[in-house]
Amino acid sequence: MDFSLTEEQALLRDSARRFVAEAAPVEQRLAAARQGDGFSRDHWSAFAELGWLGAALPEEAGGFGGGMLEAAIILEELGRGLVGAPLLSTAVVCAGLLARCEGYAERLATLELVVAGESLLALATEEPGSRYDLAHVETAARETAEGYRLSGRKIVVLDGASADAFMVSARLFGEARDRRGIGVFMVPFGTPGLTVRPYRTLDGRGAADLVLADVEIPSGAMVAGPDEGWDRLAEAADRAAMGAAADCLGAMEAAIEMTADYLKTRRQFGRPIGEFQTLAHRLADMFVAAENARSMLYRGLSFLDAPPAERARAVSASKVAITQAAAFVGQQAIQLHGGIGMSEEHPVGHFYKRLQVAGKSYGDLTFHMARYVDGDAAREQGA
Amino acid sequence: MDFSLTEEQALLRDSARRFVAEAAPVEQRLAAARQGDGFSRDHWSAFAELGWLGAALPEEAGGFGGGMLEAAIILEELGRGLVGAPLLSTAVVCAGLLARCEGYAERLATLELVVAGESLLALATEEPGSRYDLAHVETAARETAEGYRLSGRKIVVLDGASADAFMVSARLFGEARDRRGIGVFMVPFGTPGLTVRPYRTLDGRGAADLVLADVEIPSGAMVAGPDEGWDRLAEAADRAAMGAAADCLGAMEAAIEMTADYLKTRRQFGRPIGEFQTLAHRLADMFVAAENARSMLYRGLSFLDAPPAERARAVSASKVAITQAAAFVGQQAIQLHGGIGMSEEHPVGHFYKRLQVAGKSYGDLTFHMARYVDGDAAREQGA
Amino acid sequence: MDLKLTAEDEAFRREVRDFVRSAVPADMARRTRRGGHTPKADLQAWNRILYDKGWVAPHWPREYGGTGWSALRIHIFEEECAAADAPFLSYFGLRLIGPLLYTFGSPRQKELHLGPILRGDVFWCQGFSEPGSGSDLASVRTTAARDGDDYVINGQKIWTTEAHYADKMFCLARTNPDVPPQKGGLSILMFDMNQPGVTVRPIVTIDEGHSVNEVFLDNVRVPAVDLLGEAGQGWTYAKFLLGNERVSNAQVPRSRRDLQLLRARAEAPDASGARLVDNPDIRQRLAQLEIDLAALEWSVLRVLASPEGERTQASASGLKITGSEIQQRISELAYDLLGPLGVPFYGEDDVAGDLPGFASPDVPGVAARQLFLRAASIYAGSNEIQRTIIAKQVFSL
Amino acid sequence: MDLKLTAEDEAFRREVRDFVRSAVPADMARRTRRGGHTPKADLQAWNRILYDKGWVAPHWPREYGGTGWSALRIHIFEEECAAADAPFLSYFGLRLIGPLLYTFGSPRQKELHLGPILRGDVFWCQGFSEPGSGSDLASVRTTAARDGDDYVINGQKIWTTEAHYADKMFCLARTNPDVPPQKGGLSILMFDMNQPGVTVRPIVTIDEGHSVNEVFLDNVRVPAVDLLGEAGQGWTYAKFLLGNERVSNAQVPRSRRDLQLLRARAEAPDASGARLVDNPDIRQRLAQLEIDLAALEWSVLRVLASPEGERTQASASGLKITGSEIQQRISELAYDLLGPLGVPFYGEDDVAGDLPGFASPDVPGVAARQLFLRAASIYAGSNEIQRTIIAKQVFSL
Repeated sequence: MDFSLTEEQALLRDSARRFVAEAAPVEQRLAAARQGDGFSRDHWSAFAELGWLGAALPEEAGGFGGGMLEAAIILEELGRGLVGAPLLSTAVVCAGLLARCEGYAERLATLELVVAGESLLALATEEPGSRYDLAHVETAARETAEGYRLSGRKIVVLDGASADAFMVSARLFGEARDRRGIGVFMVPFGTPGLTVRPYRTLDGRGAADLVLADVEIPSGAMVAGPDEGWDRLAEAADRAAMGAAADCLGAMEAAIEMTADYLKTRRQFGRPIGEFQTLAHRLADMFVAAENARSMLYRGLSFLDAPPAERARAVSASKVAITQAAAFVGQQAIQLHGGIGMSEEHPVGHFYKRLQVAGKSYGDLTFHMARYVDGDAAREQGA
Repeated sequence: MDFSLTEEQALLRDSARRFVAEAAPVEQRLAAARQGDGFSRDHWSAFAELGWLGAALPEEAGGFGGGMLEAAIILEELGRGLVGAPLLSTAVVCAGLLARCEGYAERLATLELVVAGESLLALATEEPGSRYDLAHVETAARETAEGYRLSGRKIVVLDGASADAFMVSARLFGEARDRRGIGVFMVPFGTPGLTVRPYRTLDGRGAADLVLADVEIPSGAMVAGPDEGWDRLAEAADRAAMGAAADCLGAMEAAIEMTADYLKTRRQFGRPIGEFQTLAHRLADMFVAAENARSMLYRGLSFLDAPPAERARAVSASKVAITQAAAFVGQQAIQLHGGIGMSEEHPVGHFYKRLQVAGKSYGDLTFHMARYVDGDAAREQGA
Repeated sequence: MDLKLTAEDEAFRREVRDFVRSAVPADMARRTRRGGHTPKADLQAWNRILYDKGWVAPHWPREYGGTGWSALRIHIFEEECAAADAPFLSYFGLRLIGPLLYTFGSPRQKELHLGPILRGDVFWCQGFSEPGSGSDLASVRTTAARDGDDYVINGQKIWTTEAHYADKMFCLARTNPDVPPQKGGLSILMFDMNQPGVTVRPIVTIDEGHSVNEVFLDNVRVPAVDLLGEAGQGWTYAKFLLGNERVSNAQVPRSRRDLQLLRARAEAPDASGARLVDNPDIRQRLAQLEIDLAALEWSVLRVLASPEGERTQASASGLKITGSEIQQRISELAYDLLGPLGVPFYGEDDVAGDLPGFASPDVPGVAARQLFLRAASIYAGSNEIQRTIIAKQVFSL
Repeated sequence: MDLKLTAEDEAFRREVRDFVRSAVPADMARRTRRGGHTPKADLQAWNRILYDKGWVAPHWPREYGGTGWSALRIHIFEEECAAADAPFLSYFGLRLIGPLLYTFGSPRQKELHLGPILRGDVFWCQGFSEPGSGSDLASVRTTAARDGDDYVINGQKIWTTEAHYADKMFCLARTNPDVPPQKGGLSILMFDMNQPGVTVRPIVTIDEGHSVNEVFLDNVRVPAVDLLGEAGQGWTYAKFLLGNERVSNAQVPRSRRDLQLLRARAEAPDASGARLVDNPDIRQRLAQLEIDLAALEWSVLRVLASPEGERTQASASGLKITGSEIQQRISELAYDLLGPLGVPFYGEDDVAGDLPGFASPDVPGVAARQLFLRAASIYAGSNEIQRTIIAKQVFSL
């Protein structure tokens, strides 16, 4: 075990931190987030040039040989700077899923476009009422002479507002919550029958709902078949959860630093408010919460290649711990700022909203706590 | 609604407070608690003279016309002074149960002895594994020619170490958790076949386990029959729970006062530790917790005559809230005392233990939370 | 001690319920249920309905238009209004300046202002907080300099709720810069918002809503007769208000209604028949909130039942702490129950048409409300300040 | 970064497990499982077993008897010892004075003391806390006055763990009353407990157990050569110890074992087949504790993996806060699980014969342990002090 970054990792982190710091002050990024895609296309090109879009992919899949650790390093810095780019969706979750689907003929070609920054992908698994259960798929995929016909609805497709193509889970056979029978299909934006309803998220990024009304796609568009679909999705969602956790860590630490600075400069009752012991101790508790959250980030990452049941349990434990820490840190960051923390013009509230959205991405607290506890039950029964 | 004490109630409270303050300093009472019965027989005689043992009984039952409010007033003061006398068991729980069992021929005679301080009674309902469920009765009562034969085990009979007689729940028919079929029987200490195994409680009072091995009692010893037994026990246990809650309130407030005094006198880093804002704010939180607990004491008391399902729900809500407040207040009282709070010689830990035992008397947090939540479920189903 | 409602109180509850349920227009109730900041038109309309009934200011003394109800009945009344999804009346006239006026105002001031407040014809805002002053009123820097028969006010106020549609402000200002605020340096002045020198700049809060403002006061001229009560008593009046505010900040009727709605949402089966309340964690959190709210409610009743003179600032502070925390916890649970539907941003106008996530119409407002309620532990004296008050008042620490 | 255990680490774990499981005598394991204060005989016996194996002080440098294991392996070793219900070795020799001696002691002092500590022949106690000093070491009042070749110590120590069976004390005392403690006024002296002038008075703690004491020092004469390291360095040495102490105060291996036992108890069906873990509240609390303990464990691993020089006092303080709170929460849940069996007092000797409440043999010790663990957030610098350290070190507040 070694928690220190390799030289390459340290370089990656430093360049990410520098880029984010230089790209724009937080206030400007926030204003940008309210318009259009919710992120900067210029940043995206820069990410491609910096090699970040292939940082988490193995070399044989056109990447630079890194993995989730490298992804986490970048995502943490994006969280720290409130950068809204869809790196997690495209370059980590979708690309990672694709990289593992060796039966998909377009695999390398698609990944090449992703790594080059020329294609944005989004994962569409959530449905009305599914509440993060990847097996809860009512969207239907029917075989046709030329391929498949998809019908159904997907909701809260993260970064879906700007996606060039969607990776859609759809059921080939079985009942609504069966794990078997789920395929993953590549559906390009603009495919007839696909309606994309974009909207923005609480933290100013772009998401979308999809309506699939008899969407015809060729047979080659099946990325994963019904025997492996759920497994691939579950892997991808667990990686995604840890990616969102890394984002949280960056945002949490930035909110803590910002709060510490405020406590030193803001004066009330004739002295810097940081001299009030209650506030100083609160900040100490925030620090401890973030430190323990960071430990759970590393722990979760270390289990990503473990057998599925172990992986799921460990990722859920991480997501629970980090979401709880994020709620505490975010709320107290606002509290310690007092009135000014309530202003939309001040960044601290945006960190809180970022943490809230990350907390509800790829499984919320309730989902992960239940999955952890169920894992328990399974363990007891020797399953 | 009126939260102010009547003139009689105020007198009762003042006399109780004075008696407790004068009876002995806390330290001396604690030493007494470790020996013998866990309480002072002299105190008990004084209680009888002061009229406390009939304070909660209607006049027709030989009491002084008060009710649970009067009982709560006294119990609160006993908690405040860590007095270990079995007033709740004898004069409130058992006497109150007896007063409602009009079919019991010895009713008035027994109550007369109780009010005079000449008989100590204890309620024996808990069994191994019953976990406060009054219907979980495996102790058997078989009809005989002369009366009943009781066999079984009772545990954690509060104040059972000094009881002159036990009011024992036993099953006449039905399965282990049926509400019907449970009778309540008066079993005097010394009845052949009854083994009393006394021990002391965590907070220095006397409890006992009972072994009933073919205990023969006359037919007149049945206090409540199988159709009403559970109802009477449930009422009694709810009154008992509110009595324990009143005891908690007194102990909590005393612990808070003691802590406040300590914060003002104890110096560290060159000043009274009460000047450290974290500690002062903690004390404020303890005050708020105790105030809300007091509100729940009154609320619970106000529901004691409500229909059984409403009563149960409200009493459980009170017990949950007060037990939670007591844990917080007790733990923080020790914490704010620092090292000295860990010493058995210092009273503050004894308040904590008193609160813990009260919390586990007549239903603990888990039991009452579950009962509250189940009440919910029943309500939903329109039951 | 008598811990029960009398039969008369129960009859009173039924009377109020019957009136209120039929009096709240359905669309107004729907808007209230959704949360968010109440539109002025709703505030005015509901104010008028209650005024016509004679119930708009039950807590005022009868001679000034109050109802003469007991504190308990006022509480019952408020609970029934909340249960019927009536809007929460504008606070600053009825709750703050009104009581200040009838307690400390001159006969002319009462004559002039109380009627319009009761009728809902004039809306007020409160000019207390300033940039840099926050919970510390002693640091108010706005000045009111005497100039002949007038005062001339200069300064800046912040977090001024409803300033963008208020007709008048009551404003804390230093009328004597040579004397410390606590010792006679502060006064309260009342003036029209619609006059030269008053500039209102909206502050958008983290819920992206607009309810608070900055107000710039630039040589605002106020006749000396509009100085409330006596000059130099600003500190005393401010403390009087803060005490009032904290009791009503417990917000029990509203929290009770929010929790009822939340339970209903948790108990409603979705398309597949699943109910959120079947998740033991959610069930337990609901139960705990109900229990804690019951405690708060009885704490409020206890404070209200005690003679005014005996109510301590400390008990008001306790209610404020507990009340704000419960409001926050209810709103957090509501947000948690949204699951993935907590991700979309729902604007104020999103109820028309299909909602993001194909959400039901009760979803918008949930995320915004939990964000806005972060302020509940900050405003009216942060919860940290309340703890300091308690430690000082109760324990002399 | 490499977040996995290597195959060699896994093999090491198996080797340790095999040895430890067979080496702990069954009755000793049973006593450890029950909680309570470990008898001296068990401490000595287990110390000797590990000494003979060469594993008694893995964290010491190899030249002084350590094993040369990585921090991770030491952690694995401790986890396996705890899992096998081995007693927790006496702390004061192996963890405190030992490292202080090999880091700062004179050659003679190392020669004299390290061997007996390793072998468990000599037990130590720590004379730091004083009545009135608590978390504030700067207020130590015990004096050590130079008198020829000796120091003469006068004063009083309190909360001295194991003083009643320790052979020696290392004692913080003011060797120069004219200089503030932080600036050279304090030193550490080592002396025999069994000598004139040393009086030990037991302090019974709220669990009714005896593990701490008052120690009265009345003209205790100590040769100057037994002053540890350099005179005037007491403050530095104390800080060194407190840092060490806080990391091990996280107590992860022990908490992990306690939680395992607790889960086993919750999962065991009672006579009627009911299991506590079927109560959703209990199930959730267990899950939350496991998650929080996992976080703590990895936080410890992170601190241990960082180079010694880079470990901050703040991270040690964070581990102490989290570790003590988790210990307390585990013990509280254990106590809650007792239900009504939390009412009886179970003495240390109650395991023989039928227990009150007809309890199972694992019940005694539960109530006492949760009581004793109230001290965990007080000793070694209260958790409030730790927060002050963090605020100061990390944020310069």
